[in-house]
Amino acid sequence: MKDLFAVIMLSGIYGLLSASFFVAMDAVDVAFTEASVGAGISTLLMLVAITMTGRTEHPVNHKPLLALAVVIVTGGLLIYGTLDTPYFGSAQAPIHQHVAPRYINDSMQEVGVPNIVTSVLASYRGFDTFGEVVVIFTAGIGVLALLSMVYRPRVTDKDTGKDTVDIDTFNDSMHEKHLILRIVSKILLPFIMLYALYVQFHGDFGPGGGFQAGVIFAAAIILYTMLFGINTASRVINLSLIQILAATGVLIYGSVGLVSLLNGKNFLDYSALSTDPIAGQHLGILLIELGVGITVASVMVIIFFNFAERRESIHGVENNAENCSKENDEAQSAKIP
Amino acid sequence: MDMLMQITSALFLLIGSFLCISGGLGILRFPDFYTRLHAVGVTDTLATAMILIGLMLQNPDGLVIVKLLIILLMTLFINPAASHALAQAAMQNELMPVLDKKDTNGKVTSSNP
Amino acid sequence: MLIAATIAIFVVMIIAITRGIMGPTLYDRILAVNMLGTKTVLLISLLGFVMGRPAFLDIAIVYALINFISVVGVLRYSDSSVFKPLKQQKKQ
Amino acid sequence: MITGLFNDWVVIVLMMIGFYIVIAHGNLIKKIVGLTIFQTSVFIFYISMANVKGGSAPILAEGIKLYSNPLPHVLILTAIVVGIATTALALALAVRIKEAYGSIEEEEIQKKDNLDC
Repeated sequence: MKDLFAVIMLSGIYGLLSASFFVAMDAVDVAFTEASVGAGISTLLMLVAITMTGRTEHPVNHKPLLALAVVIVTGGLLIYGTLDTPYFGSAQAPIHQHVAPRYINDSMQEVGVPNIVTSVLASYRGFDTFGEVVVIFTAGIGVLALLSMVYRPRVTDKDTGKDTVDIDTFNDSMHEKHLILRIVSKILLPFIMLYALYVQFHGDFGPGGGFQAGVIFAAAIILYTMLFGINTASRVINLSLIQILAATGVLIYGSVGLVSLLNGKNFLDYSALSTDPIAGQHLGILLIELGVGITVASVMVIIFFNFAERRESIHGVENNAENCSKENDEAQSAKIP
Repeated sequence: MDMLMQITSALFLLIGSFLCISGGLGILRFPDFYTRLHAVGVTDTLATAMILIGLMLQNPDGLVIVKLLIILLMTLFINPAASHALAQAAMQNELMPVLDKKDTNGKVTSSNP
Repeated sequence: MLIAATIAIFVVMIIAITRGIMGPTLYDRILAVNMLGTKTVLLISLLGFVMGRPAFLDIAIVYALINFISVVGVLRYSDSSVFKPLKQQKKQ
Repeated sequence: MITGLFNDWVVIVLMMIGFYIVIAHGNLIKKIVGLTIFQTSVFIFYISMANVKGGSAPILAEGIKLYSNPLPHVLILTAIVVGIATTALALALAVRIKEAYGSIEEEEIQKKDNLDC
């Protein structure tokens, strides 16, 4: 398919389907994450990206035979490799013998949290999760470094009071068209945020936790940004504050680990946080989930804002230049009209 | 009483499934975008409501019913709004409906969304 | 009855995917995605009941929300000026 | 007997589709879509591995004896969020490449690079 828009819509469908597959496979937490990430945010980011990079794919010149051969050989080898793997759903598979029974049987006594996924995520494998959070933070910094050059002058614009003009022009162009959407979103926004908080703090007992809550919270802010425009949104949300918040989340996580280290236990061993080990575990899990949530939400907001800012600057300032380059790209089709 | 609940719930689920399938037939068979949107937009909301009410009757437990109600309310808000916005966007980008050939006043119908 | 409803929704989902792949215009695809999203909400709540743990309705709520957000986003960015010249070319 | 392995085969088919898109297409955005398909196939592999027949979701409740394995769920949960962050990074790179080279087709980029040298 040469139309990248259709490709992205189909990949959105793919995300929805894989999330329902995860529900059918009992992986509710994973389905939760995939629901908020795969179906919503990734589709949106790809869409914003193709509005900047152009919509059509050029035809491939070289023959795909070599690639096809490589793929078929690799696939054949992998299928040969699966012949020794355990059958689907068998309880005797090696994966269920090693550490999993301990997590399932002992986590209620040791951690005191009914959701085993949360207890493994936050307590048993807390150090892994710390690494993941740092990776997300680094990705946010990377996007910031790649795309953030244009919006600095904009900030000074805002200080001199030019932004009201921007908002007015934006209203004329886009907002009047979607009046009903705007009002419905206005009604829904507080509930989305409230629900994100519920997911954040209910993660011990049901599906949910910091990762999911962060993404949902960011989705609410993204909805606001899409409907009311970047300029309006950057008045409400202070971007530099969000950048600080992203770092704060990682710092909360790390300092919880340091506190337990200073109290004479291992890094991220929460039983050092309180006299009662179970209460300490609860406190520790709550704190690090908070850190994860803050980091994920602010990194997602940073990523989206930078994409959207970059897009606005391309389409607003260099609209003519962009059209010219597009015409050069599609020289054959542009010459006809 | 329990039996009655079960039967009512089954009835609601049946109606919901029927509406779903009719919407599916509509999206597959209808000739152009606007008629497809009509088929989906109308049946989707009602089918969701029916199935969710059927589920509510299945399990008369406090929290579950509240959650189902939240989903129901959200669908009632979201679905019509999304359909409306979709139709409006299609209209503004000059996607013309397929009209009958006997119909001569095509211009009037297309300029009045 | 629950299982019958699940199967019905499954069939409708397959139909929606067909429309998403065929869809001549971009709006048909958006419509297919929207419909698939609604059906996924229903499917997940039904699956929760079939598996006997209806506490998992949280996921369905998230779906309803995210589905709305993605439709809004798609509409917002499909209005973009980049897409318009292409569409006019197609018409000609 | 063989049917017990169908989940692995579905995963491999998906994986190979993603792999093919990555190596056979020149458009960078399409390559990123291929990478996401590859990624999701790995997620599906892990999650289907964690499933136990007759088991239930790993949230402790009364009256349920058999749970699915929670460990792969944890790994995949974090991997999904990390995956979206890295995808965003890749998209940002694609946008910058488009700005620098005026194209996101692999061949045109290489042509321009060769001209510069």
